[in-house]
Amino acid sequence: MDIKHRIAARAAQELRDGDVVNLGIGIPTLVADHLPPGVDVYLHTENGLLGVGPAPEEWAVDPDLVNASKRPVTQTPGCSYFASDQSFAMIRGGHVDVAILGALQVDAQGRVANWSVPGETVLGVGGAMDLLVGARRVIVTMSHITRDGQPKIVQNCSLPLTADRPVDLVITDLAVFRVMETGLVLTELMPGATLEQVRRRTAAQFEVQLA
Amino acid sequence: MDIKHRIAARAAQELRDGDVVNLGIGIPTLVADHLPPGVDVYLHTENGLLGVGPAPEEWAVDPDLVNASKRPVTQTPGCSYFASDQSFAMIRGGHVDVAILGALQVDAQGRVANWSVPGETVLGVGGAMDLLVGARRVIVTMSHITRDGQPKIVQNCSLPLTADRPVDLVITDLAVFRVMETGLVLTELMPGATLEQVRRRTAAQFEVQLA
Amino acid sequence: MKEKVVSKPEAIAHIRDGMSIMVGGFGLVGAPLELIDELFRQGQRDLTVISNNVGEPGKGLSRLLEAGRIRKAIGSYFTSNPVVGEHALAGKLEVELMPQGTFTEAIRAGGAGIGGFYTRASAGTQLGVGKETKVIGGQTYVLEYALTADVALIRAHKADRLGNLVYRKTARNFNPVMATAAKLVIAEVDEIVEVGEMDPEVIVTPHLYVDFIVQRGGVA
Amino acid sequence: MKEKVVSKPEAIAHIRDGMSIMVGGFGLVGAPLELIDELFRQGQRDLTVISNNVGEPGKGLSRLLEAGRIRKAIGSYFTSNPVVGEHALAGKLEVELMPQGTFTEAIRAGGAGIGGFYTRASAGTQLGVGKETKVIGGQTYVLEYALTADVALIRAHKADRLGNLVYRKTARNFNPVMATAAKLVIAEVDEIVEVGEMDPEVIVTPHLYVDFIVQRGGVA
Repeated sequence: MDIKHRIAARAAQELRDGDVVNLGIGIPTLVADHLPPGVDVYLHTENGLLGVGPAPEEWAVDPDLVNASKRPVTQTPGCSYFASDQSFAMIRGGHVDVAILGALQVDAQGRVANWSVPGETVLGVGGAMDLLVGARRVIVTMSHITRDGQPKIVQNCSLPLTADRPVDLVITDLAVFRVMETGLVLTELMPGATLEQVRRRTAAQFEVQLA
Repeated sequence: MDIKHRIAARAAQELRDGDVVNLGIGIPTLVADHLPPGVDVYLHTENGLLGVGPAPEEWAVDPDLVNASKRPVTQTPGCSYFASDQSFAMIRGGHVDVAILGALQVDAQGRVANWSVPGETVLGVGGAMDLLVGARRVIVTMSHITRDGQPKIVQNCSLPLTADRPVDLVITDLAVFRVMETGLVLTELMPGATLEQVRRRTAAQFEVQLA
Repeated sequence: MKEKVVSKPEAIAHIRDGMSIMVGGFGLVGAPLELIDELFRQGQRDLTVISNNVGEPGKGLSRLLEAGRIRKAIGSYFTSNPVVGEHALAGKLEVELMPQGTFTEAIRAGGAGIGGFYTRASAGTQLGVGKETKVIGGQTYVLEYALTADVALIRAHKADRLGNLVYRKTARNFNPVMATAAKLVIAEVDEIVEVGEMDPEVIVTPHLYVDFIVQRGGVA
Repeated sequence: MKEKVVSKPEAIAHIRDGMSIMVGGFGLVGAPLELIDELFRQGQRDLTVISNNVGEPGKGLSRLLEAGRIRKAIGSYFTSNPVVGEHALAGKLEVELMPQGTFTEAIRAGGAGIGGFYTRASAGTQLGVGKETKVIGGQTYVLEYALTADVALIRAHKADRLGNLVYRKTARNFNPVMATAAKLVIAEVDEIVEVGEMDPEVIVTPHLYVDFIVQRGGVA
């Protein structure tokens, strides 16, 4: 299993039977492949579908049926379609149990930056801010460091924050952090990772409470 | 034609083909019987139906199909059902062309009191305030005086106002007033009524601009 | 799959003394009358009821009111039930009266994570007195806050076993919006169908809003 | 009965230079591409476009942008069209970026007579800077105002001749809410049916919101 799938599999363990889950772009989309047996979850996509199914075979693609990444998806039995205003009413109103999303940076308080890189011509926030304030539980899945080796878990984000609300859990290729009142708490090392490695590649203070 | 029907018939002349119209309790409900030929209007009821049809025969009553007075009605072709929040979004958002409603009092500025009589055990406002602020055009139909002979068109309402927005037209058994920037303007006498009569039974200042 | 179909007594047993309860229906039309009867039977008291009307004398929620088990009523039109006015005048019932559009919009806000909103309704009237106002585009708006409840009792026409709901004609009224704004939502329905039998384009209340489903006419 | 079914050129001729236009669609899915093509052909300029995205390079609304005919874009996610970023950095385009939930809620408010509303989204972030805030229930909310437009161009699946609309799958997205918030609403549809052929329980956009209906693939 490659590292992205390992992160996704760890995130999948957090889900409970019956959860309504919104999956962001990237690693989060892999979570659906790793659900534990007996756990049925309902995937919500903010463009207006509760009950997202897996990507279709090419011959079965319906141009009117996409997820929030604009990729073709399918519908599952018991699904429903709705308009964007209703979809975000669900999100902001606390009706989505878990949002799993990627991040560019996470700070020592567990707050996320994932929507803007100043100076780039990329202009967009999409549903990120709404999901961060509205989902009952937010899980971040990401690589522990950037492609050029910089820590992504930092004392203070240099990139603009997505919300003032901290997330609940951060899962990387090296470690799992729970976010408590006091800030980040390292609770698990991913298979093969060492505490020393995590310390070296993390630029934020954190407590250690390994089981 | 009795006087209530005459008032309703006069109000019906104000309607244009294609208008969406909300009819209040009492005289307004009679307006639908007096539409000029070639004028199709769509009746909106705030409990969630656009396209209200006439009352059914007793054998055809559907307990799930009522108007805002909780009386059985029918549906017309092209009608649609919706929830209360959507219904009032239509009303407040200016999507109802005309509201026709009764009033307990109208003041010299054309503002209406029609929801509360202090001291009575009747407690209710319903959709009156929303209709008054939201309908594009508001027409009041009412008897010119109360049952015990008191003027209902008064300089200042003694009863609580329903909205700070003046209505557009007031139709009584004696007269038609348009509401202008300056206040009430008497523009028509109902058949058989005299200016003298109207003056005697009106306790508010008004201009006279009879055609 | 979680089992959401339960008996009336099981569903209503989640209601405890002192709770706030939203109850759907425009008068008795679209009101969850069997759930209300069960609530009457179980005896919970000191309730705050959020409902457009409070039944009619001797019917629906009015039975709870007449038995002195409702502490406060929030709604828009109690005219059709004089018992409300009598109890309010006698100081036995706290009443909060709102324009009907504000009432339903406040519930929507409660379900949609909107903390408050500005409406023209009630500006410059008795019902607007003491409320914060704001001039927007030259017109005075009144600030209203979101309304939520511990439990919502709603009435729908059909449910599937996941909890997706559709309604029937004007019995829809406040039910879909109340389904969004309570911690626990119990739906009384005419018919329960299997998952996948409802057209996903026409579902009015998606299943994430519904906790329990009770079949009308089922065993009490 | 008023005739609402018109040709594309007739419908789009109502748009004039300098107008604000809401355009439905999540990317190109559910976007009224034929109406946009006609708008491109007719040449209106100096437009304010309210749209979640602004097409994709060379496609949909981006063609108008590339031709320098859009003055301002209001939306939530322009990431998928780098042309927006380039024009914005070059000072050729004014951009207003909103959280997607705030964007769609502001449009709903515009259509529903709500002057403004409080949302948690963007509180404490760059997008919330300079906005009025209010603490409600211990949490900071940002005040957002209603969004309306001169014209809305929307895409639906089916219309009846009165203008009742239904949509198809995730092509629904922003179309129903935009249909409520513009002075003039033009719907591009796959199919037009007679009045009475649509089930009144499943109509998503009632006809009072729709001014003109254009049949897709019809004569340009």
